[in-house]
Amino acid sequence: MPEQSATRSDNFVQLTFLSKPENVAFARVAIAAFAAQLPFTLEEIDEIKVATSEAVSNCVIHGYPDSLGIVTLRADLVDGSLRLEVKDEGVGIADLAAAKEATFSTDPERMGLGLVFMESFMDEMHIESAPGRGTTVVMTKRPTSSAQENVNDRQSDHEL
Amino acid sequence: MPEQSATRSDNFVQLTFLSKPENVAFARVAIAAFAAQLPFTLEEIDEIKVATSEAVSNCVIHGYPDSLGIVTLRADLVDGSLRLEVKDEGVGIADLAAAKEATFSTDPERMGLGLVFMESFMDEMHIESAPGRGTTVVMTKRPTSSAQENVNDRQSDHEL
Amino acid sequence: MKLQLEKIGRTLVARISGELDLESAPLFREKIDEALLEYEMINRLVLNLAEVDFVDSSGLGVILGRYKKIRSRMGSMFLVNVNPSVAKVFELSGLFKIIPAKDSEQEAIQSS
Amino acid sequence: MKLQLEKIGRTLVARISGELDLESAPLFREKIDEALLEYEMINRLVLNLAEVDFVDSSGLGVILGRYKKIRSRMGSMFLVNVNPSVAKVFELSGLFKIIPAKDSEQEAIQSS
Ligand SMILES: Nc1ncnc2c1ncn2[C@@H]1O[C@H](COP(=O)(O)OP(=O)(O)O)[C@@H](O)[C@H]1O
Ligand SMILES: Nc1ncnc2c1ncn2[C@@H]1O[C@H](COP(=O)(O)OP(=O)(O)O)[C@@H](O)[C@H]1O
Repeated sequence: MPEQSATRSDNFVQLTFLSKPENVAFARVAIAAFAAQLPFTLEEIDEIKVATSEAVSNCVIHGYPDSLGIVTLRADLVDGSLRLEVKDEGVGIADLAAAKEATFSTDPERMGLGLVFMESFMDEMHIESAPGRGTTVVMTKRPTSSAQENVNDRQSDHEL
Repeated sequence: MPEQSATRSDNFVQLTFLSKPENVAFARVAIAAFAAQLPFTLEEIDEIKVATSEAVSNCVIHGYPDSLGIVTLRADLVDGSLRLEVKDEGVGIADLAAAKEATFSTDPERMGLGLVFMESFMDEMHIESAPGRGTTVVMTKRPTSSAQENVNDRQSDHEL
Repeated sequence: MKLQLEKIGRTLVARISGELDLESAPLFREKIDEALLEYEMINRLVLNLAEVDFVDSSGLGVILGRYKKIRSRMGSMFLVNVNPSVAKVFELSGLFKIIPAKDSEQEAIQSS
Repeated sequence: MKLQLEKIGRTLVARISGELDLESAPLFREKIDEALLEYEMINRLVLNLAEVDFVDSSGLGVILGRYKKIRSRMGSMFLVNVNPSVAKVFELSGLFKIIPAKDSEQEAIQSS
């Protein structure tokens, strides 16, 4: 069993993939499978899937608007929380404050809700961007339920 | 990004993770989600999951018997086939010929069927290893059914 | 994503299954818009989401886009069978306030 | 992996759900062995795999290990409700030849 010192990662996975729309589903399913190592409820797993989907979709549409690029997604289990870092090396965001506003989108066909969903569905969300160099989103989420209630995947109903 | 001329990759994902038993499920679920981009049947997806599980389990148990190490899993879509490369930088295999024999295992508690399953469930399987430097398994699988029969995820039943 | 379309009088019922995201949204848009173009008299759009297990903001975006389209011809739109795992994004986005949810296709077809 | 154990006379029925792989195999082994140790008179082990959707060679390994254990006390073992998605690994491994599959727990409990 892992020891938990200050903020040591007990486990991590990193996904590196092309910025293609068809990889968005792959990314959220993979992260959901990894997140299942913590005692998240099914509803929380759904929220993590939406947040992952939004962050990766943004890299695909906004980060690399005219070309294919590499998206990097790292997930860590840190002190019982899930930490997600989603990174592209694309065009970046010129005006971060504007980007964060609900319903703001540089694409008239889009709703401008991606960052709002990431903030609502995760406990913490930070976004950093350098125009011309890329964007990184870091999100964390902690299971609300106590570990005890949800370890049934690990525990047996020993009913003798 | 490795170029692959003749056999060009249309899409790829790479997973990098710690050699922990709990990451085996993550790896097979992620690869299954990626493989779903090709017209594999559900049965073929199950076979891919077993092959992935065996290859990753081997890195965890045999590649890094006494310590944690990094497992790298790369999946490519190449000319309509799935190509999987599973790599560890662990202890390696001294006698490859022996390792490949069915029911051979260096662990008396194990069945020695991992490599057999990889060979049976995938179309091709190659293993390379250097003692002290690590092991790489490359497997490929092509959907047997014609693309037409299985694209229902992409196509609509336009029934007007 | 899988899409089944049925025309019932002046209503277009779209039964969707699977996931509505960045990848599948364009196909959804295309198929609905094709049908709306083909049948100019359609003035009610009913989306049956019973079999939809994932929607993100890209999915909401195409739904809102279809709403604007049907409104531009003075039509109406309804959502049916939104299951709990996707209801949250509809609520948070405010889409439920714009596009009413009904309990069944029948009910949606009969409302005005 | 989730495991429910029930003792019926001298039979131990194990109802397993989820995935049997490298991660879950040790827990499965531990729980079965604990029960076998506690109840020395148990001489029949029935694994109900109805809810198991994934098994690989690590999973087969612990199953075979339990078979050897129950054989060492002259007992027998049966598999019940092996669903199609996992049947293939049982066939390929030859385990079906060693551990008979039955159609129901009842049938397994009554066979010798
Ligand atoms: N990875 C990114 N790279 C470049 N720009 C981004 C990125 N993510 C977000 N943005 C910018 O922030 C805006 C708001 O993002 P978001 O809230 O997700 O809404 P939407 O994706 O609907 O536009 C986007 O329209 C875009 O201009
Ligand atoms: N990644 C690896 N690193 C080191 N040794 C390996 C690796 N993969 C396989 N082997 C060796 O090959 C043998 C046979 O592997 P396999 O057929 O998967 O059976 P099992 O895992 O049951 O032992 C193993 O027992 C081990 O000695």
